[in-house]
Amino acid sequence: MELLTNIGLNHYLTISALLFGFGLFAVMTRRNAIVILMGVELILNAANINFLAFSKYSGGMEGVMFSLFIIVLAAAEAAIALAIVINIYKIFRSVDVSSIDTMKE
Amino acid sequence: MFELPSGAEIQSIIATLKTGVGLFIPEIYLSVLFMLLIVVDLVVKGRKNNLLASLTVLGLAGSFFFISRQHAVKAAEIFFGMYVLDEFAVFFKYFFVLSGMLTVLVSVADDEFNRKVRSIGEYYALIVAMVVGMIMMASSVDLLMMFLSMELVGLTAYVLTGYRKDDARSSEGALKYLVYGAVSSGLMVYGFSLVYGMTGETNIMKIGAELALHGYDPLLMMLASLLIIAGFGYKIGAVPFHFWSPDVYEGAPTPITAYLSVGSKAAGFAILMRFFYVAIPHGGEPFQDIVGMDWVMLLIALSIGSMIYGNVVALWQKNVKRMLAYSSIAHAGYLLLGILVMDELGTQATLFYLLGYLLMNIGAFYVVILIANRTGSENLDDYRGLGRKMPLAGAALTVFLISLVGLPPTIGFVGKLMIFSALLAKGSVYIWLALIGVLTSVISLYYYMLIPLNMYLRESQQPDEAPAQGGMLHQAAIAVLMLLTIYFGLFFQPLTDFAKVSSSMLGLSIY
Amino acid sequence: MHSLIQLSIAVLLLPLLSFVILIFFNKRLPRRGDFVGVGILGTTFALSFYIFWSVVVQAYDPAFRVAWDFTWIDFGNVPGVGPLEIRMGIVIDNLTAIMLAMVTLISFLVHLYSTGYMSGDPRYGRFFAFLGIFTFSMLGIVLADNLFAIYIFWELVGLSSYLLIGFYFEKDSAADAQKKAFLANRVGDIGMWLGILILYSQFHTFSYQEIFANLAAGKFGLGEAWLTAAGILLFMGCVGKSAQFPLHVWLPDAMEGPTPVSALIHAATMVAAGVYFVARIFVLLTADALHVIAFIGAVTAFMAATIAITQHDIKRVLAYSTVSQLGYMVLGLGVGAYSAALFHLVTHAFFKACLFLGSGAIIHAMHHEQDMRWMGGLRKPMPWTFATFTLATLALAGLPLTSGFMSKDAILAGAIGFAAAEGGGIYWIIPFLGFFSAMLTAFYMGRQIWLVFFGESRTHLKPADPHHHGHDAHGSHGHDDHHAGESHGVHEVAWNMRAPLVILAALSVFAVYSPDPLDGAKGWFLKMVQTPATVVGSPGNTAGHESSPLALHEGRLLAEAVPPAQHKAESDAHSEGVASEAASGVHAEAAGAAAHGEAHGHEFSDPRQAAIAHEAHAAHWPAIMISSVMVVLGISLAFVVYVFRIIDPEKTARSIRPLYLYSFNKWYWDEIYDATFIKGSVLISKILSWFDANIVDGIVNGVGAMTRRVGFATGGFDKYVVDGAVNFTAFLVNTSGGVLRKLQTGKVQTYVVLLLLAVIGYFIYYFTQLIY
Amino acid sequence: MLSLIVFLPILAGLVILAVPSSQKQIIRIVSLLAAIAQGVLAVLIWRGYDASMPGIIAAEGGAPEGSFQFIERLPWINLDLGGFGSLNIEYFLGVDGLSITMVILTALISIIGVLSSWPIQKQVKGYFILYNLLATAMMGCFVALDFFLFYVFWELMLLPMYFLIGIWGGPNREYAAIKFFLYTLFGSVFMLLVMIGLYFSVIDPLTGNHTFSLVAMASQENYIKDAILGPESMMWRYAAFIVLFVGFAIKVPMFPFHTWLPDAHVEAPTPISVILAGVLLKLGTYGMMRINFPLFPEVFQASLYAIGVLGAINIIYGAFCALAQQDLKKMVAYSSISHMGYVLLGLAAANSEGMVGALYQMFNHGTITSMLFLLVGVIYDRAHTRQIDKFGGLASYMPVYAAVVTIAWFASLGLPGLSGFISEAFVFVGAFSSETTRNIAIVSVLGIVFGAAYLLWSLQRMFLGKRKADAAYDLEVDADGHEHIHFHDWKGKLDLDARELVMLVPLAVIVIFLGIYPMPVLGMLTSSINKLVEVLSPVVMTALN
Repeated sequence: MELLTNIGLNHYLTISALLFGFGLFAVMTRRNAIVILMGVELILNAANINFLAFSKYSGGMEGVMFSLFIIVLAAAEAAIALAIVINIYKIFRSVDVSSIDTMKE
Repeated sequence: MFELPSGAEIQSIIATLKTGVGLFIPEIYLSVLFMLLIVVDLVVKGRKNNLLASLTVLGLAGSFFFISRQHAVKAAEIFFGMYVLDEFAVFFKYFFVLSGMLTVLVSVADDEFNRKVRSIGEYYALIVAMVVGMIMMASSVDLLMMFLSMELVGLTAYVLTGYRKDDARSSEGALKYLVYGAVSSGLMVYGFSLVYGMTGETNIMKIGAELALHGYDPLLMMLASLLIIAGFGYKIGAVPFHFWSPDVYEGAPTPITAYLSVGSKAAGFAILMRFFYVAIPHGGEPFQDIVGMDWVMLLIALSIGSMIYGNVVALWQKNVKRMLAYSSIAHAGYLLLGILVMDELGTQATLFYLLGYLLMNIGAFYVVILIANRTGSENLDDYRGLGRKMPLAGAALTVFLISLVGLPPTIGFVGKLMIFSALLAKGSVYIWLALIGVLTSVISLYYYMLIPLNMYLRESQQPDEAPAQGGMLHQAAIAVLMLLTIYFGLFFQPLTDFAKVSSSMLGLSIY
Repeated sequence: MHSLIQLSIAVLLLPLLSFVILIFFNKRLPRRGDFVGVGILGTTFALSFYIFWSVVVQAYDPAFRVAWDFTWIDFGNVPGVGPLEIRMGIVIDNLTAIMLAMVTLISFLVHLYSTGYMSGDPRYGRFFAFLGIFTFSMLGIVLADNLFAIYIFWELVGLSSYLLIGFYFEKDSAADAQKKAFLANRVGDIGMWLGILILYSQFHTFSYQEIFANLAAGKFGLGEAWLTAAGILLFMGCVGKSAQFPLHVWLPDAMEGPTPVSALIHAATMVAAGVYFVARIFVLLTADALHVIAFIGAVTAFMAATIAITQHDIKRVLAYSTVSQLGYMVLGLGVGAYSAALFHLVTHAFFKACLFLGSGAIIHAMHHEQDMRWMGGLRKPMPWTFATFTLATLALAGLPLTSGFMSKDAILAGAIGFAAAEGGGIYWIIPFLGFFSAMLTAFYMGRQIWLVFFGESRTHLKPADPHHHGHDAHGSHGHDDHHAGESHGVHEVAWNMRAPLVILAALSVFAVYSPDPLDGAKGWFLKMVQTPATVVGSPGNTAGHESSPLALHEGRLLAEAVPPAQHKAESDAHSEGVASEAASGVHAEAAGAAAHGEAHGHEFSDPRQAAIAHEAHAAHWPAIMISSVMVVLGISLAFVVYVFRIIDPEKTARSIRPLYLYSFNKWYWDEIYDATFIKGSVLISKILSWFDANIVDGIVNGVGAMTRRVGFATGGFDKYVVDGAVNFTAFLVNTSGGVLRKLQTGKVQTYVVLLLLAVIGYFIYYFTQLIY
Repeated sequence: MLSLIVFLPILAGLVILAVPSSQKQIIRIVSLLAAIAQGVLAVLIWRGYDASMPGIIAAEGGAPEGSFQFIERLPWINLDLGGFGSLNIEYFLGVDGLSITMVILTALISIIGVLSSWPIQKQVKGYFILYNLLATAMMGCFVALDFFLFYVFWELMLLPMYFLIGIWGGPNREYAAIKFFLYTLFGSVFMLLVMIGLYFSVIDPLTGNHTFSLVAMASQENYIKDAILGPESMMWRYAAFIVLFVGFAIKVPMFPFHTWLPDAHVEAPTPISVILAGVLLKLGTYGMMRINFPLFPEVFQASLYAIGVLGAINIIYGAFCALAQQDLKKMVAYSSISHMGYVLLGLAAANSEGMVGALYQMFNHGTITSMLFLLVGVIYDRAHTRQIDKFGGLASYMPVYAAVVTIAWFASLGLPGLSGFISEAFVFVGAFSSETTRNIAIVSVLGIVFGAAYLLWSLQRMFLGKRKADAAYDLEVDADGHEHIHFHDWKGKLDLDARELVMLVPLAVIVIFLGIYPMPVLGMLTSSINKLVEVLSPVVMTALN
């Protein structure tokens, strides 16, 4: 009960760890490039939660800054990623990453 | 919750920024150059390839002036401990600008690339942007700054890799690079967050002090280190974080391959060294305090893996670009040897090796491009009999490869010599690493020599036409690179002294 | 430098000069320059005879010795040894002088003879050149004053013998023979070389005098066994060069060479060099080593004699008789009859040379027919040859009034004395074999004389044999031209071939050597060449108590045996000898022994030597008796068989076929060696090179080197980056690469998974590390 | 002086670089002039050499002057290594008895090599540039007294050799070339580690700094006690010794590292075989005498027996393998292996006789084997085959050739009066005089017989007897019954022509002269060898520790 009522740092960390895991899972299992990119976003957001939590509990502002920048960068990354994915689709007529393996060994 | 800062505080903030900007001139200059290039690309119409290229080269060359000015400044933090200016950083500024210039030269040399690519404008701009990013990687001392600069480099790299939109391999490489890079940077930033959580600091010097002061939970620290290493390791392309590199190197336009294999790799090493030398406290001697050992062991594992894997797999490659990709993995291993001894000599050796690697690797790619211009292929079998048709290129490539193997009298030999000296200077502790090093370099001899073997010992199938070289410029360029490779192999004192001076970084907790 | 030394240097170098001139310019000189060779050798002989005269005749001193040497190699100040020099030099004593005269004389005569025998040969000039270098090397052996030098010239005579045996190298048989000769000699030389090494390793010098002095001073650090070994090993050199059992096989084949060569090298001089060498090192041979030598000699003498009786080829008979006679000499040295052996060396040289040259004349006359079965009745057409040949034969058989009689008798006497002194037992085998061989000698020589000279010519009986034993077309061009125009009947040879026969025959008469046909000891030779005292001693004088009864024993023997007349001469001869030895400072104790010189002959400090010497004197007359009987027996048997035909040789041969074949096939030595050593080493070499090409060189398919190369050329070399042990690692490296590269699937998700696996893996590893 | 003799060929190479590749004759002549100039310099050095100065280690007080001669010593690299003092690399040349012998040999063989390269038509320019590079590297190795410099020259040899075999070689040249390259590199990379280790263990008494100077390394008192290769750490000293030994043994080549040699020889063109056998193999044993043994004398003393055994194996094994060869050149290659075994045996003797024999054997093997390979080349040019049984009776048709072959063959089997004999003799004398190697010497003597066996056998099969049925040449009998032979598509002189004589006769003269009077060469090296023996002697070692 007490565990539920007053939320502590560990809760945040657990959440972020879960998010991190989901993100990795998505990246590893999904075939669709877009979904993979979403997985990456999850990973980044897991980091965000960490930063914010730590920042909250240690009182510094760096965490907040960090998470802001991460969000911005995630956006930029997504932009470039989508551009590339579109280009891929033009060429391969598919965004299934598992089928894109002309170069190997 | 946070009250506004008082006027005095704002004054002091502005003052700090002023001083900071004063020490930030090269980066600013390069950013201006970046924008200038875009503008020129917009305003100038028609075939402007050479214009842009020469503009870029000159612009980059111009930055040397500002960089050289910074020798005078004594090492200092700027921008509230976000950024630092020390010899180490200056060294890499030179390094990256140089690599950028060479990349531009190489790009000009690549006929196919220039033919296929329609809008060349952003290309050079992006190269400059990447230079800036790498410079910032080398000089940032704050986790946030590190992350930002790495992302800057990463994003530009993705774009450049996929620059040949029409080419499937290029795009595929870009995608793989992107996904892999995104994941690793995600891991890294997660690691960052853990470190931040442990210390409540983002400035690595403060982190170091904090860790040294209060200690930490080794397990958590190792987890963080691993995640961070994943980010750095993917930049330096060391086993097991290398998987992207062969595909990307093969897919990317050859100039970009050269650039990535030298530039971003070096940037990765710069940030790796700074982070672990500064952020993680330990007594100089290895195996004395637990922290040192943890990540030294980690680096040893990476290094051995890279040396063996890179060389062994390269034996099987028939595509020269891919072969060089694997060889660059192996060289990452050798460079790690220099880092893991964790002393001045090691750092000096690493920096010197990087310089040598810049010369010989870019040189090698340069010749590969010239040959590709002629044969239209990077396959080993198409190199047959080229030694006769392109004497200078053949000779130069042979020299670069010999240097990559590490045979005298080339700069590659001196690099290996210094790395191994650094290892053996520690006494018998690291001899076995040195043994692995020399053995793998013997293996490397075999696949490197496959190229001269095909060029000289075998006759080409197609009828022999007159020796037609590339343009005079490129002739001269590779000739200069070749001569430098040999000259610095014999009289390497200036470079080694430079490396020695540059091996001092701010807030160093070792040596 | 002593004038004789200067002369001897001239003697040594003149033949070399002849070689140099002829080898380079024989084509440009008239008559292919044979006159150069003959002239130079004539001069050489004149000089050597002067040396001989002034040493042996004028000085008349058993201890005569002049020496000279110079620094050849200077090692500087060698750590642990001090200043070290290798010196080369010349020593002249009676033996040297005699050998010089003998060698140069025979060489000169052979040169002269060859102007007739070899005339018209396409390589006429080269033949004389080779003779020149042979003479040079032989003289080198004679003059050398140290082991290193003698080894050098030893190999050089081997070379010249190689060149001359293979003079008609178009003949495969000749080519085989020359190779065989060289290799057989090499085997012997190995032993000789090891012997030299043993001595050098102790004394850091090669010089005879220094080695002997050190031995006498007891500086030899390795012990008795090594010393004996050294002796036997040095003797191996003689075994090879003098064709002693078991290395005798090369000499008969060496008859492939031109006959003058057989006369000069393979009868008179080179083969005798072995005996000469053993004589040189005689003083350091231990008793055991001498026993080995004696037995080897006896066996050789006997075996060769038994083989000689069944051979058909005239030269082979002589060859085996040479082997047999060399066996005698070695036997003589072995039993300690030093001077007798050397005496036999000289006498044998002359009459055997005479025999060979005679046979050469016959072969020449018979147009290169060498098989005695198709000869016969030659005494009428070739009176000179007949006369000289017979005389030499008698000398060889050892009939009284010949030189051979005296020398052989001396040896046999020594053998008896030896057997007696050694206390009989198996040692009696040696004199027995000696006498028996003497009989066989007489028999086969009688057989030869008869088959060649008596009866009717059997030329017509010869079956038309396409590949008969003789020159091949190439070699015999010249001779056919030479005979062109003459009747193909047999005819006496020209003067330049006849004169040598006569001279040599003359030198086979007893008078040359000794006034008393029955006792060589009265002659100058045995006075001038006397058994030197050993420097290694024997159990006799190491254990003092034995010597007294032995001395008693000697005394008794002397009292009855040695005729008083002899005492005088020998005792003063001896005192000089001892004085000289004292002077040369070799062994002081010998001088000491001499000081209380007893009444009788040549005294030795070493009781064993002394005993043998006395026994030998005692055995002088018995030896004469027995040997004469044996000889007569032998000759008469020959007559019984071949003249009166009381016994039909063919029938006897058939009745004792195994024995006959055994002898006819030379005891099957060639076959045995071929089956063991030659086949063996070839097999080993095949195996090893297979090993090298396949195991060491790492290609494990049983193909030879050539196919391997082809295999690579076609198969491309990538598969075989490096080989041998390296091949395996290369294989490992390659395959591991082949496996590892599979990780690079091209699917980016795999990469991510691998990345995470690596991270997690290391983390777990670290975790476990942390826990433990 | 020494710099000149070392870098003359490279200068010639640069000149050639300027010559248009069509001017083949000019290129050849330039190289020849360079080689001859080198020879002249070598003779000058020889004349000016003072045989009384020992070399090997520094004179009293640690200065190389007074012990070495023609010294040229310039600071080259001087790095500040912070905690580890400073990295001093010097340009340090000098000669002593060991070097000068090899310098003269190298100069001689270089000239011969250029002459025998005359007929080469393919890519003459490239060929001679590489050739001159090789010449410089070889010469440099012999005069370098700084380990770093030595190593640079040492590795510098590999590449030209690789191309010279690989481009101008026989049908299977690729394999042979890469094999040579990998083998030798494998040997030398470890040398690099040892070199670094030595650097950190040795102090130059004069400067007090770490140094690469071989002279300083050669005297044990300059070693830091607790350094990695200091007298304290025996294990690493043994390891270093073995590593160096293997590195050099591969060059020698020593069983079981010899397999690259037959292939390399069989594939290489004649001049390269001459260089390879004449000079390169010597580098292995020279390296042992200059570096491997003096730097680790106590390990050397401990491993005498092993070295001796290896030498014996080389002798016998090489001889047997040669006996079985059908390819003449391969037989000669194996004979080289056998003869280099004598050198090893002599070194194992560790006394003056043995070592003098070994060094002299190196010189003689250089001259004699060069003759052998030249002669093989002569017949190969004419017949385009080297199969021994494709000939027969050549002595009748090519008398001069047969005569020279006889000299060379007999020199090779160690006939007295020819130089090979003296060296082999003293190798045996030394080996037998040393207690350790006595029994090995006794076994090795067999080599004399088998050496004679394969040489005489090949001589007989090729030159004696009559033309074989399947011989590589045609026999024709002219009107007056004289027989002549002619080789298919061979236009030149049947017997040796002028160029071949110019190459062979001087060698033959040298072989004969040095066989009769060896002092001209021995005189130079005895004092150095005595010094070396002294340095290596256990007495000195015990005195140190």
